[in-house]
Amino acid sequence: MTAAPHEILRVTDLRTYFPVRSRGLLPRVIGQVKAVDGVSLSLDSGETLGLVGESGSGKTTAARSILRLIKPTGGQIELEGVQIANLSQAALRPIRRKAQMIFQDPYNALNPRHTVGGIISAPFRIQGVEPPGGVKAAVQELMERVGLNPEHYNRYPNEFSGGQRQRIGVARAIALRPKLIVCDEPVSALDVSIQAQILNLLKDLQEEFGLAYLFVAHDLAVVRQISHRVAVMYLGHIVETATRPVMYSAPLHPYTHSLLSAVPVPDPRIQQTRERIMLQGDVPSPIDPPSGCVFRTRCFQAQERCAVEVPPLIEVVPEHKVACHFPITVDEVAARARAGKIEVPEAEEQMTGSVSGPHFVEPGPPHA
Amino acid sequence: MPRSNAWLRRALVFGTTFALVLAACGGSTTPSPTTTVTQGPGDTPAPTEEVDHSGGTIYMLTAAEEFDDIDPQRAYTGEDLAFFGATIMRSLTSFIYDPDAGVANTLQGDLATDTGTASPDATSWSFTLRDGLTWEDGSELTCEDVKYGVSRTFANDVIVNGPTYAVQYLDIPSNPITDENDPKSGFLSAYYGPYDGTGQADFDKAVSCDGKTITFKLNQPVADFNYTVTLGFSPVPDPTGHPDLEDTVEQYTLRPWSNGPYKIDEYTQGNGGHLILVRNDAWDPASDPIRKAYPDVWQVDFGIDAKVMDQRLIASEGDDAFAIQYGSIQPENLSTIFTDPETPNADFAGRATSDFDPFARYYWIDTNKVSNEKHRQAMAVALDRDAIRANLGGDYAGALGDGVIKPNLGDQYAETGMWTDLFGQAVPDTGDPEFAKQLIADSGEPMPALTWDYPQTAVRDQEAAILVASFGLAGITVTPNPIPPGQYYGIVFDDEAAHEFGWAGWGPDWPNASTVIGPLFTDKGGWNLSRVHDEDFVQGVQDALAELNHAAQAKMWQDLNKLAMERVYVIPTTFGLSQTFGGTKVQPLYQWAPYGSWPYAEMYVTP
Amino acid sequence: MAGYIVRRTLGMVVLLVLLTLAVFVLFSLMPADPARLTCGKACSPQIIENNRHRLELDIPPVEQYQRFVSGIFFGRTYLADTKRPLECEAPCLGYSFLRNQEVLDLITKAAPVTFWLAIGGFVTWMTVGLVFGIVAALKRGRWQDRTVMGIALVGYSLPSFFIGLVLYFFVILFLHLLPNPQWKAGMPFKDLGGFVQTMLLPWITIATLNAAFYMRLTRNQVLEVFGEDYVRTARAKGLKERTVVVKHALRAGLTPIVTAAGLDLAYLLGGAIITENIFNLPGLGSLAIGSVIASDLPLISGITLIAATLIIVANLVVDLLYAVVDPRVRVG
Amino acid sequence: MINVEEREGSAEPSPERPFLSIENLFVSFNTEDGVVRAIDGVSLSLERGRTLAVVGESGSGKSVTAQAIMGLVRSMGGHVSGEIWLDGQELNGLQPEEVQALRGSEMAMIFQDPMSSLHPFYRVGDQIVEAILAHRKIGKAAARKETLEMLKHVGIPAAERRIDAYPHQLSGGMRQRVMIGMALINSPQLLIADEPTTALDVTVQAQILELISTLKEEFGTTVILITHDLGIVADVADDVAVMYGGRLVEVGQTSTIYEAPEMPYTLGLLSSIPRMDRELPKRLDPIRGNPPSPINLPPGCVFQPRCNYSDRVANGACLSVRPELLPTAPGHLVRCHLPAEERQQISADVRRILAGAQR
Repeated sequence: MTAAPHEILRVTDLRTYFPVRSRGLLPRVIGQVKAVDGVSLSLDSGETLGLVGESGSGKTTAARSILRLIKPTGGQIELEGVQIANLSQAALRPIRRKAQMIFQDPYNALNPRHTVGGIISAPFRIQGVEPPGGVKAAVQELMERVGLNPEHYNRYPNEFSGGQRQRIGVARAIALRPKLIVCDEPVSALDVSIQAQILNLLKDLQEEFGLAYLFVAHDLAVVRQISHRVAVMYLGHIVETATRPVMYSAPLHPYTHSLLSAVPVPDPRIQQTRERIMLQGDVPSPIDPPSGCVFRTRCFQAQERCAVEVPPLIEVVPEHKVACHFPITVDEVAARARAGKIEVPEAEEQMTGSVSGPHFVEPGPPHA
Repeated sequence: MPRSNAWLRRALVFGTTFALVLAACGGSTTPSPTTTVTQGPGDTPAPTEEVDHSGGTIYMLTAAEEFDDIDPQRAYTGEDLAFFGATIMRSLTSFIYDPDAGVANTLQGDLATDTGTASPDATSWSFTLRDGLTWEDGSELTCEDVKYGVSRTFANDVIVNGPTYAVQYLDIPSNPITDENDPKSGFLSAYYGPYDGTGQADFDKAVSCDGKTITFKLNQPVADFNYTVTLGFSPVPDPTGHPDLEDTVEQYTLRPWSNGPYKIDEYTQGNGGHLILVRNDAWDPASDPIRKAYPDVWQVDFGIDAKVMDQRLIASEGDDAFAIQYGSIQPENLSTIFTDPETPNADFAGRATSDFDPFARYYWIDTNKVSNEKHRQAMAVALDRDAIRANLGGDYAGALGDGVIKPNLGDQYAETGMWTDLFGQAVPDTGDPEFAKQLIADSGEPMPALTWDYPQTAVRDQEAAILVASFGLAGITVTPNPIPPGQYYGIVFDDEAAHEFGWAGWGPDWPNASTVIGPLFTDKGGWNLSRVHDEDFVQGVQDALAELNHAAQAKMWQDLNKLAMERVYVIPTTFGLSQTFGGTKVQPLYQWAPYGSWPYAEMYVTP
Repeated sequence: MAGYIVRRTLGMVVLLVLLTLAVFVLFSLMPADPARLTCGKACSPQIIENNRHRLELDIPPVEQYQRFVSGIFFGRTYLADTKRPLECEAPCLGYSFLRNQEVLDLITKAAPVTFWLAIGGFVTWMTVGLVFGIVAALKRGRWQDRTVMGIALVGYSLPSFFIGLVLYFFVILFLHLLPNPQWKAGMPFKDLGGFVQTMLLPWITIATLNAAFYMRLTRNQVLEVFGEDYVRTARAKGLKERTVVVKHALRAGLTPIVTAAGLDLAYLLGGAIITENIFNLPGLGSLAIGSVIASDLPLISGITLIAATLIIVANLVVDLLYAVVDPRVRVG
Repeated sequence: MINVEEREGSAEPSPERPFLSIENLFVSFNTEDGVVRAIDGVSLSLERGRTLAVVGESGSGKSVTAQAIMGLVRSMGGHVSGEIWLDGQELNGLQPEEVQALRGSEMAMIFQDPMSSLHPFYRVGDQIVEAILAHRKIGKAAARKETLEMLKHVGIPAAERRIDAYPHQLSGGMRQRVMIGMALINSPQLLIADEPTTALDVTVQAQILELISTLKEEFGTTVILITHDLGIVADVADDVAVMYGGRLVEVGQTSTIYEAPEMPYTLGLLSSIPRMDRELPKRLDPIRGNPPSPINLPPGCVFQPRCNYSDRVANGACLSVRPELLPTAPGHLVRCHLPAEERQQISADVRRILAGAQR
């Protein structure tokens, strides 16, 4: 039933900024957090794009903006040929059946007062869809499909384990046969044995329904397992994008190198001998990002030019784009590592407290 | 709180809480066996039985937060007049202390040696002051002080809210300035009062002192002017004669100078506040045959929670044994205190009273909006008055009224026959819808749509439902219009805002129907909610006012009352009854008819 | 920090202006005419007009408001066109013609009563609420906990007028343990014994309801904070249990309670109407209710201004206090 | 070298106890839903200077084991029985004050979330100073000086300034460094790190793991690392203890556990994880089903309901008979009813498939 691949999603120059307000009776906007700053990507049916990055990279904001759960500041979002970036919420409603979301936390994402049947059938009710054979039969079919016992139709979420709850979330997401599912860290809260079950389930569903996944995660191994293409984000920007094999075997951006080398490998013989690039410090505050290339403060390749010039995302080889003034190959990195020449600038220390000081960042609640 | 406002509020409260029984009329409460000192011509105990009751403190508990006004020219509330009249504020004439209403409503000389002398046409009255009258600093109370007191009524830019009979009756031209933009146009008379001084010559002509004799020249015959002088004619120290006793004008009401047996020691308004009266040593008992002045101290405690107050008096422990209630018993406690509306329980014998309050309750009908007399008659006939009274509390609330003159006005009251033959046939207490329909048919025009204004309370919401239902049986449609109680009179006196008819209550200023019929059905007196402008009626009122023969005048008031009912200017509902009580060690406890108050001037504490 | 306080203070002033303005607007929208209300039995259109002029209701509301505000700073004169003008010196909150006194005098007289009532009640309920709440939390699930929570539930479900009346009837009228409450000027400095006798039951009344709330709040807060990771860290450091409980757990756990308490105290300072009424205390609450019933605009405006100022200042103090206690919300 | 004694046979105390020895440890909690048997008979010992990784999924009892050693379980309302010997001293029978004196000095712990584990109201320096003064009688100034040294030591730049910072003013990595510094300030013999990097980004995780390794060498500290991440285990551990359902199911040297695991659960874990060092399998081969509820543990082998091989054991012993933790090779203990040869055969098959990827 899988049709020939065609483009489902095209995002161009997506920007989502949050105002930073002063506290007090009459808060003033005193700055902006550029959580997502000029992200472009596309996604075909049946394809998974892995969006990886550390905390503060803007990957979750990007995902939510694409689904219009957050109003983007600028850019275009084209879902199956329809521009949705500026649609009203009312106009969005019919579009929503085409794109669904699976959330990270299977404990908080489900309303504890509703039965599983009620949760999974919600999309039918909201969209006013009457599935052939009735809602209950459709829901039970969905439950069976995601590996839940259909007889548990009337149970409540707290009677299920974390893995089962995530299956409920998956069933709800696929109920209306969407074209696109945005998965926001769907397995990071789960135990490893359960993680694998859900990853397999997602893969099976993709094959069966030709779903496109935008798969947001910080775990590079998990992303590798499910993605066809991968995009790496850092401080609101995509710094590198490539097909999976290329990304994991021949990355070009220093940050991607660092990320890959930081992931410990579950094999003591390899892990205890491999060369690693040790980045200094943490991701800088998005309120006050570095000038030029946002990664330069932690980059072993950084030169003066990086501080003044923002590197554009350039397609260096087909399907491999990188935003770096000084991209570097795996072999070069290895050679430099052996020679002990990977030096990273000492991150100029900055107190990160300004985020939670007198300011708060929308859409979070103000500090108590 | 302004006196008038509290007066209104009290009127509203009475309306909800109390009922009356016709049989209770005339002060039937059995006096306690310990009541040995009740004075008055009609009473039996011999003076030889009298023992010395002097000493102690009488406490007065009230939910009110202050007295409405103590200024002699501003005081207007009955209870306040009674209390201060008995303690610090004497007037030219006053009433006799006696449990019997007929006796008590009789006038006697107070500051004056007698009840005054009228010219044959009743347009001039003179009073002669007694010897030995003093102010609290020991200085002599003179005729000029009485004249000065009266003059303050004319300063109505600062001395406000009091009775204005002086302005109404004294022979002084009206204010020549009618331009609304001139601030002087606010004065009621060509005389602007002692502070401004304009028109002083006119006033001196109208009020003159000759030694101890003061003479008032009136602009019309007023046969009961000697009653009038109980209201707002009390003396205030004339600044020229009493440089130490300052007239503080606005604030005088907080600390007026005394000429009675007590003086103000402390007065703090509000919740938890007190008024404390102590003996006025300058007062000479020989100059005052009326006030017994037994207790050493009077203490009024303001802002006592009504429920707490009842319980304190029921317990009557400690100082509360010497306490009296200024207000009325909460409905839920009536059955604890009374066997029936006439008889207190054994435990409360001699210290609880159930008697007429001063008020008659009625529904005013705007005679402009409902101009057809037959329509108004139909409304009166349709009303289920029995259900209304039951809703108010039945026997404790009062008896069905048949006019605006209440039986406790003594000889001025006569049955009007409103419910027996006035409309040609008897009207049952529960109303007669068929008769009402016939009256509407006789009227020759359809009944206008009616809206009933009322100050909203839970009880009156019920009353509205009864009204709507009983009118409905007669085919009359009524829309109830509840109004927040504090704003009620502000709205219904507005010709635009008021509807066809509404709730009201009225009590006389002094025990003469001149203060009932006049204010209610003519524009003089300002309570003409029925908007009556019938010339024959106005003439009838004028004639009655001029009649010096008391019995003849009473008959004229009776007839006017009957005429008003025949024309249905108002629908009388109930003659209110009120229940109140005191502690075990204060006597005598009865309701004194002139103001429906305790007989303060002869009260004392028992050991 | 200074800038923050300045900004907050400015905001406060704006709020107060809006609030008093709202009182004026609401008052002018009232269907009843105060001039008519104060006219009484002997009423004529002329007298109403005269009253209106006297009460300064014949000038536009905007100008009435202007006079009110300028009176606060420069004082004002009433009855200026009569021969007996009334001077009200700055700060003048107005003159109540119904009580024939300056509003500021009335408030100054009532404020100490409410102050002592609120402070005493506050101390009582905070002591009881915190102590019992902490005990309940420390003895979670045991009889102490169940007892405290039972008491809290009962206290919480009783309306304050009921508590007040029951205390009055039982303690004063039946057991005669205390005399009838009687506030005297100069308390508590003049007559400490009488002061305590008068205030004891009102304090208990106010404390009962709030203590019940604070018991539950404290218990929940303390329990919650005992589950916090940093309390576990404190234990793992080898600190004494006492230090863990007091320095680490309670300080963090009780901080939010400060917020609630500060505001509750401010509301109380604005007047505890029911308690003041039952126990016959001449405080701001009964003054306020009296002024509303009598449509006494100057008094209503004055009390609104004072009560609102108290609450807003308390809010500011609480916020600043919070910043002192919790560095996460610190400014600057 | 790890030395695990079976609980039934552990009664005789050897004259020379290992540095850390846990014997017959049981921990249970009373909850509204019933008794949670968080640890169901754990016995193990650890030699000085080694790093032991305790691996398991949520609810396996790995964190509770750590808290039991630290003596923190009672304050959480749990019941502890068994013996915990640390450097020749039995801890479980001590008075609360005695354990408290050891916490933070002899043994220390760092936690998963450095933000919530530091007190938000106090400066980080003061929190460390407090840890010093809790155990040593030195002046405040000296303690502060020592704190500053430690902050520098754990790699906090501009430590002179940071010492007066509040936790919220530091980044996540920085906070975890502070936690580590606080834990090491009194030179503890034993450091327990409970998921120390789970809340951190991967690049920061690498820094922290590196720091722990370096400091361990330097201070000669014995480390217990609790984690669910087999990559981290491979990175830092000498020995591995795999926990499941409140019990140890396999114990051995790190190389043994990765290269010759025998317990089907360990095998299942290894095949469940996506990994970057192997060719990409089309599908992962996860353990089926869900972890058992600690309130209602299966009577026999706790892993039986999810085990693919339990039907190979005769008489359904897995369902009814609780298997013991028995040595299969020197220093390698396995809790499984399967015969050793069969286990090794299964292990070899699974590992071949894993290595060969494509399935």
